[in-house]
Amino acid sequence: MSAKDNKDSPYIAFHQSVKFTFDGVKYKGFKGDTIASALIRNNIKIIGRSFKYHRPRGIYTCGIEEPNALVQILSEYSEPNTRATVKQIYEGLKIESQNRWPSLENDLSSVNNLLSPLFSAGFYNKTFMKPRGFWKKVYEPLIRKAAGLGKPPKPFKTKSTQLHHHVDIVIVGGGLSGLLAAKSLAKTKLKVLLIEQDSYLGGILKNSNKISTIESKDRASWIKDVETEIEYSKNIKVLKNTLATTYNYINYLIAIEDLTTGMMPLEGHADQILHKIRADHIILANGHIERLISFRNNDLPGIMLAGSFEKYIQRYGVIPNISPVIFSNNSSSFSLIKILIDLNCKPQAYVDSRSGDKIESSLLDIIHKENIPLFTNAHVEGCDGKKQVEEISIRDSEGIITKLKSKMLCISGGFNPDVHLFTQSKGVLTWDDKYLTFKPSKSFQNTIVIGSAGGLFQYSKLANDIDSKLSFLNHEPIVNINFELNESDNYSIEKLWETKHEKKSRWSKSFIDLQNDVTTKDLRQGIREGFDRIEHLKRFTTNSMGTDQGKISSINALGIVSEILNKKVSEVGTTIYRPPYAPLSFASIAGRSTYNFYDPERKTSIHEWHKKNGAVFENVGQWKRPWYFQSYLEENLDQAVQREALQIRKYAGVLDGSTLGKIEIKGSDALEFMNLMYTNNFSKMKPMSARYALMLGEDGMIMDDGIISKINDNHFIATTTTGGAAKVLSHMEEFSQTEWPHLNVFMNSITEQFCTFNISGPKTRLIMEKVFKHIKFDNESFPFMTFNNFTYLDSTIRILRASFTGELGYEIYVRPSIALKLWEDLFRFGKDEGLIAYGTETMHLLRAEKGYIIVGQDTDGSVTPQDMDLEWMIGKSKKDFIGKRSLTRSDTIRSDRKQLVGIKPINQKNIIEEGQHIILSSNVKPPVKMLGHVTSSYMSPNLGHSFGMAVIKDGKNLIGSRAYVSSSSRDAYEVEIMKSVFIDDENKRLVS
Amino acid sequence: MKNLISSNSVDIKELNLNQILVRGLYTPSLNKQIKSQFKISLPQNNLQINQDKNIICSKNSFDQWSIILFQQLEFEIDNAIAKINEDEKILATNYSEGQIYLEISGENKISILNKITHFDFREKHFPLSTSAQTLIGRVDCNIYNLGNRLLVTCNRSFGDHLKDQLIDAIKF
Amino acid sequence: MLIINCPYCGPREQCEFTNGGEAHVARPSDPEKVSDKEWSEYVFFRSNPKGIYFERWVHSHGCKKWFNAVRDTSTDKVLKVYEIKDEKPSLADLENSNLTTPSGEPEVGSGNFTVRKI
Amino acid sequence: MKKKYSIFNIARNAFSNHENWQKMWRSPEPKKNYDVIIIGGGGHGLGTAYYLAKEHGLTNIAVIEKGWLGGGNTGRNTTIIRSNYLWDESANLYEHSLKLWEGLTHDLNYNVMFSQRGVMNLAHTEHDIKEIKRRVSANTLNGIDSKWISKEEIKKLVPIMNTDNLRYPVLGASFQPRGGTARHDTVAWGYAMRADEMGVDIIQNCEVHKILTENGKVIGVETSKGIIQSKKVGVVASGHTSVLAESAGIRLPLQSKPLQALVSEPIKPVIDTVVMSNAVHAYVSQSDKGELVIGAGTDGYNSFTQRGGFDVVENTIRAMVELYPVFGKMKMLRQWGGIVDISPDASPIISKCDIQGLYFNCGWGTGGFKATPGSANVFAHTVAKNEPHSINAAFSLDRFVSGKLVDEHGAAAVAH
Repeated sequence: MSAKDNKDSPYIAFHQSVKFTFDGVKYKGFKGDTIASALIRNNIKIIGRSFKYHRPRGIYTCGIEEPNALVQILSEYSEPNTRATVKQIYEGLKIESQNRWPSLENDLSSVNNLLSPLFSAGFYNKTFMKPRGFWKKVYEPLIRKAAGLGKPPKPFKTKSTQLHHHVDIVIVGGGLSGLLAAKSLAKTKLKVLLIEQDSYLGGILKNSNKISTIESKDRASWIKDVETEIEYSKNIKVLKNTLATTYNYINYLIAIEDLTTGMMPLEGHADQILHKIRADHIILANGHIERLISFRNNDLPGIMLAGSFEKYIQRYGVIPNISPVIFSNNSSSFSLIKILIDLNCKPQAYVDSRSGDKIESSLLDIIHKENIPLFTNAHVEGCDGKKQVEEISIRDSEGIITKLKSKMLCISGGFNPDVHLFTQSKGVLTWDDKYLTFKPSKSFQNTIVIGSAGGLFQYSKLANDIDSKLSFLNHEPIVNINFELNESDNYSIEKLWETKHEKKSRWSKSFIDLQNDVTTKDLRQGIREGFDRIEHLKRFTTNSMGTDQGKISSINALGIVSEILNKKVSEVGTTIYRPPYAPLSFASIAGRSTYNFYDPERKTSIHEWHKKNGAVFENVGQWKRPWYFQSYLEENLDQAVQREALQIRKYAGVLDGSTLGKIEIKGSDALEFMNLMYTNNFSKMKPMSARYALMLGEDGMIMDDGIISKINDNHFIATTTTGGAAKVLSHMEEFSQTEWPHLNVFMNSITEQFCTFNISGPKTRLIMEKVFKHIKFDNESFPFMTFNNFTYLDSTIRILRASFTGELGYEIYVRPSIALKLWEDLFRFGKDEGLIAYGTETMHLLRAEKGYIIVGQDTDGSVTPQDMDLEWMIGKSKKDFIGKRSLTRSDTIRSDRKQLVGIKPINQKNIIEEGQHIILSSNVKPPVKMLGHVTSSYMSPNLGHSFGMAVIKDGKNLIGSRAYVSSSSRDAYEVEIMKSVFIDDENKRLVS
Repeated sequence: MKNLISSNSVDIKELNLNQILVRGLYTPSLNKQIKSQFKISLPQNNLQINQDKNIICSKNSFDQWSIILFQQLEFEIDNAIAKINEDEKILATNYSEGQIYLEISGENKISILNKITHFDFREKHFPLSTSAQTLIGRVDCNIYNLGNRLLVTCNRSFGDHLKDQLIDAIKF
Repeated sequence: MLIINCPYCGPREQCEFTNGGEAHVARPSDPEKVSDKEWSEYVFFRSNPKGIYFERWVHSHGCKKWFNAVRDTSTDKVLKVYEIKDEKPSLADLENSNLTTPSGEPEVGSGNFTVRKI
Repeated sequence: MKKKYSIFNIARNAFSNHENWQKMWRSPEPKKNYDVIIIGGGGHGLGTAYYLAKEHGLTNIAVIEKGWLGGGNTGRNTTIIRSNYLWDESANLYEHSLKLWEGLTHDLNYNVMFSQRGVMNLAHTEHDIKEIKRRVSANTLNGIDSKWISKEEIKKLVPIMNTDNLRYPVLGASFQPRGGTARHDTVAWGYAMRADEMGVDIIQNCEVHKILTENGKVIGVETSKGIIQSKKVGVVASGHTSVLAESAGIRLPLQSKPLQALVSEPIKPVIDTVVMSNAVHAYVSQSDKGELVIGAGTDGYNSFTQRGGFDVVENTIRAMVELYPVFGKMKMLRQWGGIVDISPDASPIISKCDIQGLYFNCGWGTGGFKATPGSANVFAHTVAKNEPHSINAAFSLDRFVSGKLVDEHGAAAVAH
């Protein structure tokens, strides 16, 4: 007895055959088939091996809720764990079964099944503990090798796209209820988005034989009419092959669209779209999911959910087996029996757990008419067979077992409203005693649930259920819809979670979670060991933690647990449904913002010049800054820095400082504001002069530094570190808007309005006088730390006399459009004076020779101005500034805090390494008492030896004494502790 | 004016415009000052744009306006800014060169932008002749709704990153 | 991701905003006069209620303006948005998740509804 | 009666069809009075009760849990364990914990599956290199097995990592071989079982409404199951600690924020060590079941809703698919959030307070799981002796008044 095509299904192109390979063997399916429906057509029974016991597993369902049929798509970067029941086939598709070695037929690890009595729930927690060290070396490697289902995929550099939507209404589910809702909103002005996970609309209309006519039209034509009506409406957009996966807060829906359904994805083209949807109201019409019944060996291939069996017939045009046995505890089997009879594939037997008088007369009539063997008040006790169902044992009302030879068993344990998305929206569920399932009750967001998703299983009540829920949208009322049904309109169900095994055996199992191999015995054992709270039980047994998240079994588990604890199921409660609804591809979450779109690459206006002149770049925040310049191709960092550092101390160098933050501050209270924001006192500063300033957090720790240029008491320009630019501006905005709104002061970032060129070195004045013929640079007309505006190429530029290298220097602020011209002018005149361009590494070295700190390197957020020997920058007379009060707390007032010092190796062959620690003796056997650490260290060509800056405990008092510095490669060596300024400590060069 | 891309009915041009950022609280004298310099008055409510032939002035927030001139030579702007800055309570800054200016037009412009920004372009949230500051492709931008064309500006150093993403959204 | 109704720009996605912690925390007018303990209260201690919370937001990727909001931290529902200069709204006219106990769970909207009082 | 677990006693039980396993804990109704009450039935709380009973002989103890034991952050974290912290005080605390981890399976005779597969902190910029090398040097001198490894060594340990074709290329990393991961549930269950055996009452589904005090002394707690008296109360309720402290009039400098994590579908082994990357806010390890366990950053606002925004997940996954191109074709299976209590200096608070008999163990922020045994051990000492242990003396509540903070912002894998 094998599968047979049902040519009536309009959704399969029986004239277009498609060849694909499964585990190396070529099979034929039709256009529109899923991998599962195609394999069923070819009578393939085993599709995979279970996670723990490696038992053979078959196709159990016909949709997203599938626990067993997960395959590896070799022709798509061998994507693992793909649902065969959803993925459609295409010519040249190559797939492979998972979690078995060497083959599906005979999998060596099925030995686990023999040892299964040992592998009870929580097995790992109670063993693998002895002998010591075996866990790391022996047991865990074995367990890890056996873990997981699919193999790791091949590297895949994706570029899938994302799309944002802003709509009034989203309808999730294009089934009967979804279409009715959409139809009624077609004429309103509301912007509606209808999402359907299948390639066709219709839901239960296309997936089952339950409704024979609707509004006296046959199913297919009703769907077509509604679809055309929706197409003509201007306000409804339909997204097919799109699955809603996440319902985030404030009605924010994430849905994933498969662009290559039934096609081979093209290299370099988007294969998925992640829809990010904001809606005022979300209508959930995503229907229901059928659940299983637990009985002995209910995992054998050849067992399938009845609704899925019917869906394969209707939707995919294949009858998995021409004479199945049907076992149900509810009234939903009539339409399946009827379609089988219409296709003259009479079921071999019908087993109903309900007593005869409870069974619908229409169902009994058709069974008697077709004399189908009937078992009422009966259960399937279990199944037996070698790697598939061969014999079904049925226990009738008197407890007598009859065995039927059959290869196919359809089971139906009832229907659960698909509440996963509703619980993600943080609505609350309630237990329905009539339908024995959880259904949505109070919603938290603007969520409307209609149809069977809301627990409504009666077609006659559907119309006014929708009308009452959508009336506030003044939709077009549906009033009523007449149906001709192939089943009774009042769906009835009798409680049956599990049937009793005939004989006790350690090896017989009835499964609750097929994918994670969790049996009902595991549930009982869990509760016996004290895991009686449902969340504990889920973690102890890993029930419903597989890739299907227990869609067809988690309610059954609650039923069984409530019986064991003899509590009401509503008291047991549910576990929390965690997003996403179904596994969501990492590639689609990342979208296009990876690789070159991961983070902007900010470049200064003369970036191209740097590139052409041998610059090697470094990432500083989002900026690319020249790190050093290669004068010949292989020149490395150290060689270049030694050369540049010597050259600048002897001749001159220029650095592109455009990335440093620049903020323009103005207002009638600007002076008071600046005095509050910085430690310095700007009141007595003369206009057109500048001062190096320090900014603290309220905790008194150094946060940023920069040069403040005072145009006048109402107008300042502040520079900040590159990393601190955004932080300082938002710090200023925060305090001016929220703490001192009475102060009239405003600030604009002008970082990108000007390029900054910092030129310094003995020959600087000479070069500047050549470039700017009309400007006087002598000390009287241009004193140190003053600035002025000048014209250059009929545009205004600002020149500030300041220097971070300790040499005579100027900072030139110039508009981007003429920046390159000026930069090239500097070299045209400066080249023969020895002017070179230099990078950040040399700047770090030169400023360290002068003992200047770098905020963020020499400071780490835990040092005060006093610690860094910058006491002089604190305006003593100022009553208050941010952080001032924190400087006098018991720990910050201590004299033996960590303080900034300079260090020099006694034996000059030693090279001090940054990050190493200052210790008392050369003994480095841990634990070693540390005085502090080296914040910056360089090999100085100007001093002829390595030197460093360090922050050490009670540093000031240790100046002049000796200590040791640890090393990453050898033992510690001796250093001398000294003041942190190594060159020109009287600052003669700055004012020369 | 450079034509960046125009395909599947979206055109993006890069313009060279001048822009002045004005910070300060509204006073009639400030309004008079701006009117005399640029022949346009300051809009009253937030995000509103006053439009003249080749000049737009938008109120970005309660203490901030941006004036964009479609063509005016640079030196005149500096004089105008110096004049406005004479009032100690007002800060005017020349933002011309620090930003890039993109004009996006074409029927598909919104569906393309919806690929890289979460911003809601619907009329009720972004009416005609209003402006907004938001993120496009993770870049801070100003958008000006001038009817069939959108003017989008962002800081110059982020310019390439924004342009690449717009072009990519159109092509891919 | 929340939607926050900026007083100047209207409703916007939360990715455009940065949270500024508790609102109405006044900086001592004369810091030199407060004790170390009082100063540490201002610098480090902020209330952290489960339920009604007065907080500050800044439209950092929008108009760059600061404003205050009242949010129920047990459900994330933003109850009111108001400008920095407005004074603190009174609890009376705010719809509260009325937690029966300080760390209880709201009836709807909490992520943790399995914490049941059986 | 002491439960003994081994392969032999599993085999013995197999013969009786696993019918006579004993209950692991009683979860009784609360008594009127206890010597010590611990509020919070997570790893830290249950561990504290275990050490109070085992090392300090106090067995008349109640652990009061609002929900189900191990259901808070203990059941929601990415299970990473390491001790390579910068400051000596933190290094001692986390190393004390790491040493306890190494013996925990044998102490509890319950497999917590502590697997020392090594933890790697990547450097993506020159600034990262400087900061990590400083931490490695401090770790070495504090006797912690932490070393700097080059890009080539990284590739050997994690072959699937794409180190160069990145916006911020990988320049090197610190590596602690003794770090790794553990199974979070079995830690809570192991501590609960052994504490219960020694007489500790673990009371689930019992929410503390108020901590009762009388003229500066603790006298008990008011709960959903009535008033329970005690002279000593230890609060170990992570995100909810400050809410409970408020009920006793104590202000804590904590802010509770959502911290999200996610797991992928299970696949065969593809990554064996733990890899953390501060710059791109993403860290990953692979569980023994084959699922990639990925941690994201915190959402930037206070919330007790145990969920977070989808944008945080996006930012982490963007970094992941670049750093590991093999993840391109992987799928996210489950995503959730916990409520982490963040202190101003990203260091814990294990301390007495102004009310006599009231103790706090909180402020663990995004890094509490690794400290579970160590924190429980020193907190038990603090509660039993009414004096902090030398290891947690620096983590007192009054450090915020003196200003002597232990600033571990750099070390936490997640910049908050």
